[in-house]
Amino acid sequence: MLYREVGQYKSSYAADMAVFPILQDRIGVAVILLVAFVVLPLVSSNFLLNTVLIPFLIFSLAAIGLNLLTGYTGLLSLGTGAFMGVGAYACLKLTTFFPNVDVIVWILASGFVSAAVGVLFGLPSLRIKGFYLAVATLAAQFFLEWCFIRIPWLYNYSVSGAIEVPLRTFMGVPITGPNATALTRYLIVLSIVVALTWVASNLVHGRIGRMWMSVRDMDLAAELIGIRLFHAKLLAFAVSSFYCGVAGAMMVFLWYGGAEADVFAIDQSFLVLFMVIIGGLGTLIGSFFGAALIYILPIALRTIPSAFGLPIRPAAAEQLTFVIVGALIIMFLVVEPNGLARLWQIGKQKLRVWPFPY
Amino acid sequence: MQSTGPDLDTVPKLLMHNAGTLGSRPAMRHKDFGIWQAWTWAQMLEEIRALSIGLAELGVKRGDKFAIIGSNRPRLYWAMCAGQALGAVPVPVYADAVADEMAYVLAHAEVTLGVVEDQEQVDKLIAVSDRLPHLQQVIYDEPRGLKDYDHSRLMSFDDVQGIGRKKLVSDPQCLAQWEAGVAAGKGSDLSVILYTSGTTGRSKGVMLTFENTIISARNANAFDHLDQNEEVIAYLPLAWVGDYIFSYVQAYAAGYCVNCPETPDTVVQDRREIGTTYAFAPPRVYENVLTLTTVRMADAGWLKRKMFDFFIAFAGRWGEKILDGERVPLGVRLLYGIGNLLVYGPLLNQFGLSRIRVAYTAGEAIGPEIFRFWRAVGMNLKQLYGQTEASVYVTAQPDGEIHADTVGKASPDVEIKISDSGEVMFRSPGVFAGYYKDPDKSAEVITADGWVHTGDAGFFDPKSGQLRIIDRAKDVGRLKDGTLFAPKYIENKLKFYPNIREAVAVGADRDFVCAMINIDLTAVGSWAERNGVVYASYQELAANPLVYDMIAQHVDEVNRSLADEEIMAGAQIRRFLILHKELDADDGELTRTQKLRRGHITDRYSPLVDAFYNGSTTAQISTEVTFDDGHKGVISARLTIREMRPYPARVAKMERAA
Amino acid sequence: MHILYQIFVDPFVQMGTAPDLLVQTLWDGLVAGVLYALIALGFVLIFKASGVFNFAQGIMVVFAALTLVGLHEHGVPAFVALGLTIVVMFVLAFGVERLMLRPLINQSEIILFMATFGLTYFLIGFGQLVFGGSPKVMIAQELYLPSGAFRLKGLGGFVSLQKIDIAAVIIASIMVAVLAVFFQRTRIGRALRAVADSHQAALSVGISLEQIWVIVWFAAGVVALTTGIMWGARSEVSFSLQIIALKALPVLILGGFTSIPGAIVGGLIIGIGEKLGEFYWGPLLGGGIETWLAYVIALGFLVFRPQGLFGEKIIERI
Amino acid sequence: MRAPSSNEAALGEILLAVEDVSLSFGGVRALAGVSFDIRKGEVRAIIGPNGAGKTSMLNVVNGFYRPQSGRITFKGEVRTSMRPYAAARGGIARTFQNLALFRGMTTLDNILAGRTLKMHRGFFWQLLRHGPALKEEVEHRRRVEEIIDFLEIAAIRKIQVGRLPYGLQKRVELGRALAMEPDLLLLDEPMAGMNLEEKEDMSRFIIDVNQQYGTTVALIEHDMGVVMDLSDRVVVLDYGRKIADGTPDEVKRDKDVIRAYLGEPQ
Repeated sequence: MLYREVGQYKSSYAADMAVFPILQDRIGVAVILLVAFVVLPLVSSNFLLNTVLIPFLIFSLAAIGLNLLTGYTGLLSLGTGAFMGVGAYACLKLTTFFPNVDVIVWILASGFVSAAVGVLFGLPSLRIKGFYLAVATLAAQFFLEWCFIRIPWLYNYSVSGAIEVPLRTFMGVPITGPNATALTRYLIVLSIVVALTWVASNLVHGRIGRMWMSVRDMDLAAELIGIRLFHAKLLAFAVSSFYCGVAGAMMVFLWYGGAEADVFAIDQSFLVLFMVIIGGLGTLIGSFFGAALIYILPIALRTIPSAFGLPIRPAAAEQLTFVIVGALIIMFLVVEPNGLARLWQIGKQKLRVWPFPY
Repeated sequence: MQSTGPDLDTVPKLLMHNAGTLGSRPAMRHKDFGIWQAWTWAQMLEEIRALSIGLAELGVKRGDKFAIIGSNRPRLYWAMCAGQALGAVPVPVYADAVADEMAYVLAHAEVTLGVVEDQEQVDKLIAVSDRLPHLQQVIYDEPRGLKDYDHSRLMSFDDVQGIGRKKLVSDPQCLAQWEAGVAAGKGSDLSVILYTSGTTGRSKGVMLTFENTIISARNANAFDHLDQNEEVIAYLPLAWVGDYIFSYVQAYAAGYCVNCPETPDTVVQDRREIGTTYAFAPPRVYENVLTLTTVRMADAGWLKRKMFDFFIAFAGRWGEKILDGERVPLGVRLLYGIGNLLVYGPLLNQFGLSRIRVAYTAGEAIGPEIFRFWRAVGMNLKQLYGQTEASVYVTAQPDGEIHADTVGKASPDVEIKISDSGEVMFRSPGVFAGYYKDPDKSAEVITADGWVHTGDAGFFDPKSGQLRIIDRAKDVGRLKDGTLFAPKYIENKLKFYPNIREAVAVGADRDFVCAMINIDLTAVGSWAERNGVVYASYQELAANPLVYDMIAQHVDEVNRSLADEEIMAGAQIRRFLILHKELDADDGELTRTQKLRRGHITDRYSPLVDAFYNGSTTAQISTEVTFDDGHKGVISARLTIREMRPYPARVAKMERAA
Repeated sequence: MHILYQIFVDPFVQMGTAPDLLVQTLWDGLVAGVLYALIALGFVLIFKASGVFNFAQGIMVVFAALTLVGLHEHGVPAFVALGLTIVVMFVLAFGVERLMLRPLINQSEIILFMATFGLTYFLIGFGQLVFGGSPKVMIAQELYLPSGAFRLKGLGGFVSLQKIDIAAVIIASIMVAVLAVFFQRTRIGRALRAVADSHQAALSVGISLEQIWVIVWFAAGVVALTTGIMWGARSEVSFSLQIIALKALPVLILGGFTSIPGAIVGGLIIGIGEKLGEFYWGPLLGGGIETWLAYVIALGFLVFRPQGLFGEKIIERI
Repeated sequence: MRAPSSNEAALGEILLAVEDVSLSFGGVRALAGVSFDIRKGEVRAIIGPNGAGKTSMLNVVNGFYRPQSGRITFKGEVRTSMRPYAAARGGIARTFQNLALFRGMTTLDNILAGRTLKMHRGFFWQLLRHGPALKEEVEHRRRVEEIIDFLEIAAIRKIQVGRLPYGLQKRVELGRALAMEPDLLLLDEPMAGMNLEEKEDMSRFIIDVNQQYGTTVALIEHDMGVVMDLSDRVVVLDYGRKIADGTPDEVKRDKDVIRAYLGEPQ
């Protein structure tokens, strides 16, 4: 209905292969970016930024990371939380060693550490796949979690055993630590997420994305067109872990401001996996949808009853959240196993062919 | 902006002019290899020049005839102009014609050269080469599959252009010589021979001069204010005069861009991508699109269907008034705006019609429902009446004076009169130069003082002052009791139902009128799906009693409307049957422009006609058919004849018919 | 050199010098392994019959135990509560089949896997909502389960065997035996095996797939209840158990996803392996390696024998 | 129609030689001492009854199976066992009996994936998808469009292949193999499950590929009519053994072949 595609013809392959070939989509993306960068900073309260927007963006990035591995390459991983943790601890160590280098650099650099660890634990993917590989990633999860607790060097021997985020400034403005404002942190997180999403989109729309999807859809055929499965899989592990690592570093440095090892426990892995599946495997936009639903839904469930003046015990609210989220996951899978992104696509397709049904 | 001037009296001259004035604007686009390849006027001149000089090197000279065979692709259009620049005359041929049909035209036109699309056409020419003594050279666009062919008389388009380009480099005089050749062309020169696939007998070669076509084209451009900003899509057969004028001469005269679709199957998608502003189509196209709309909407959800029906009905009431700029209440305008957002706009957009400024229907009568539908949703659809012999334009409807049942007023510079026998006659600058190698026939059609017999019976509508066409003059007959019998008039009424694709009415010199009907497989197939009717073939569906019931209802409604008209009331349909196969041009039942070849059909189906009038309730028929790949077979069937009850003639409410 | 000594020599010296500790560790490992095996067993049942990688098996253990204790807390007599819990597990199996498996039929395995995640969440929330979130004590005595310990002297010290552990091993053995008989001898059991081989084959012998799903999920539920009672009696009934339930995964890797003997042997290897590892090598790494050792053992296996101990060699055909 | 080419092909040099190859799975013997060669520019058919080892033979040739004994020489190099990707790098492309498309990807992406080996822009440029990486994508897209045009699948270029009818999927798979610009094209029952019209189209494509690009083709086919029409030479396998090798006419008259196909008269 809103799509008016008459006259949108492509006279070059570059235009035809663009990520958003339809004008209306490009306008939509521009509007979203405008809202995210200009409107939301103007109207959002600290509460909204801290409890909704910042975590939503961070989880979206983690979900993109896992989606590159699970959705695009078809390798199931249950170690997301640990890879996020690697990013967080790596960032702490890096900024401790080089306090004068901007922390944003270290947030991004910590992704590389995570990528290296990811490759290490991706090695078994040479021989195993499917659920077997999932169990291998569990090994990574539990081993790394153990490292976070048992190796005091990682958390700078702090008494609490937790990461304590130091104050770091960028051109005089505090960006991490207790003095950093929510708005500053939001804008940094947003910029990083937007940039990395763009990069991920570039990757999946090009040769590498096709390579991954080939491995996912039919690994034997992929090998027979000359793709080295091992390389493709390890690359997916590396890139995926990079994203998760950056997300983890942002989580501690730009959101929590400090964290213990249990933040990166297996629950976090599952949470991100939910986001990816509910959002839609193999779609970037689905990662955002999934993060929104899985992260924001519980918040809404907690706040809505009190907003209507219904007294509800915090514990009961939490338990109810579990029930509802669990039921919703099953319901979503029943209604649309391909996730919210698929629903979105169907809706978009409906709008494109409107008024016709197909 | 029009490219006018007395010195611009040939198409090649227009090309050179446009290359100079519109150099960087797009002249043609072609969706090929997945994207729209474009040529500016300057680039197109270069391409055409190279080809033209290459052709000259191959021996093409002034007065030669050369064939153009294939679908709408830039290179075939270029070949026309390249030949014309040398003074040679293009003879476009229907690409889907079988080799045998093609052989007649090519032999008659004495073509010395063929420019063809691909292997398929090359094969056809090779198959009949012994009947084409003049043919010396064949040039093909698409090299695929032709690698191992004997290339002694075969050459690729690229190679010919290569020869031309080499010559341009090696011979400094060449360019000037070529340009001098173009300048030597005159408006009165023969520019093209278009073979009309007549509904009777062999086709005739209509000779048109540059003047004929260019003046007609300029008048048409001025009439609808067309300029270099138009986008059109070329999808009609190259051999049809409509395409020649509309996608070629008018484009050169106005300087607008012609777009060639990727394949014939992707025209709708391609039109949508380009967003054409000016369109020209036979009623069948508008009808098919409407049928598609109806069929697809039938599958929509309940709410959406209701909404669609509501807004379409609303548009039926007000849309045309709004389009014609009449005053309507504000509420209506508002609701129409909402309708435009929800239904009309998206609908036109789906079919790539939202940027249309002017769309014409021509060639045949269009169903008033169909015509009004498109106007109601906001597309400026108009009617025109034209002929190959007139370089298309005889009459056209000016903006704001649109009627479903007339074909408009005389086009600029055209005079029209109705002969005593009721035949429409015209005189104009577009009047053709005669039939090729057939002066007798030419003299028969063109009177000494320049009037042309159209062969159509018609009259001027007293209310609107516009021309109305009833039927082919020679087809209008009478029943035994003297009642007027205009078969096409009746057939058109039937064909306006989406379920009926084609109809043949018989009744001249008989006691009553009968009809043979072809169902529309898309519409009836979709109906069958919704109603759980199972069928394996067209034949089976056509014989289904439920389908018969449905068609009988349509026939009944047609009868009722005929009863309303004084002179037609006696010509109601008494008996009908549904044919077991689709009428097909490959079997000679239709012309290549999909018109009925009435005589041929009544011969072929004479057992059915006999059964109509000897009271049988069923009839056996065997017919030879030609399959897509050219081989022939026989299909036979026993068809049911359905009896209809006529309505008594009513006192005529003649407000429209008179 | 010292580190090599610590890794390769010292642990074995310790084993030799204090055999009582070695036996004690082996016994602890055996009991843990039996319980891992029981969880894995429930898992294998479901995977064999419905191809679902049931992530919720661990939580079903907790849920069953919680229901049992919860009902008893509300005044229901112990054995009535036990009966009711079995009914609850049946209702759960029925609900899962109706609301989850049936609508998701023909979906890819990862989708079904995710659905069991959803089930996990649901059961966690639901269990806590109904019975409260605080850890509970298993009603071991009411169910006439033994408590206390045998102290076996000898081996230069003594070995302590908890009676409940002995009971667990016995009950687990009975459970496995019953299941084996059930699979081998009964009509339903044969049907289940038919399903495991081919859904088509099962349909052709006239067994409803839906019924079979209910039965296997119910059977897995009963196994979970048994596991829950045993484990609960050893420690406490709380949702922290779910982490332990994840240990079933490496067990499955070792034993193969479809093999019941594999589940048992795998459970024992993992149980004993991680206890030995923790006790003798753990201190070298600062302790707590129990959390990940099982996975690393499984991973080591995977790389050398991807199809598991009892799985068939996979020949890929194209 | 294409009578003249078979003599020329017989003169072509040997592209691939299979010598005494044996392969078994557990106790099941799939191939027993099979030897034959494929010459440059020819269309070579491998035929035989079900279970004759035809597909196994192709799997050995492109490195998917490792033969227990025997020798394979490709382009003059001995390769007893090579990984499938190495075979692909060497210029062997392949289609499958039961389709092995990337179902979640569009026709275009499937065929573009076939170009992976020809694309060299590194990871960094891929991150940006601008500049050289985009230029490379565009170049290969152009090449892919030629294949799309060649196979007449323009109308489905942006449709997910999983949703296409079987006959078209077969065509896309051929397109993906062609995108690799192989020296040797292995086709495993390219016409299985097709109707007459689709078979005719596919035959035309195979002939065109062979003639226009000079690609050497080795195909497994059941339809004897197709085999006789298309191929220059035929090798016949039965129970993992070669029982005949020669021109279609020679093979057609061979007694062992007739026996294998019609069963042994008792």
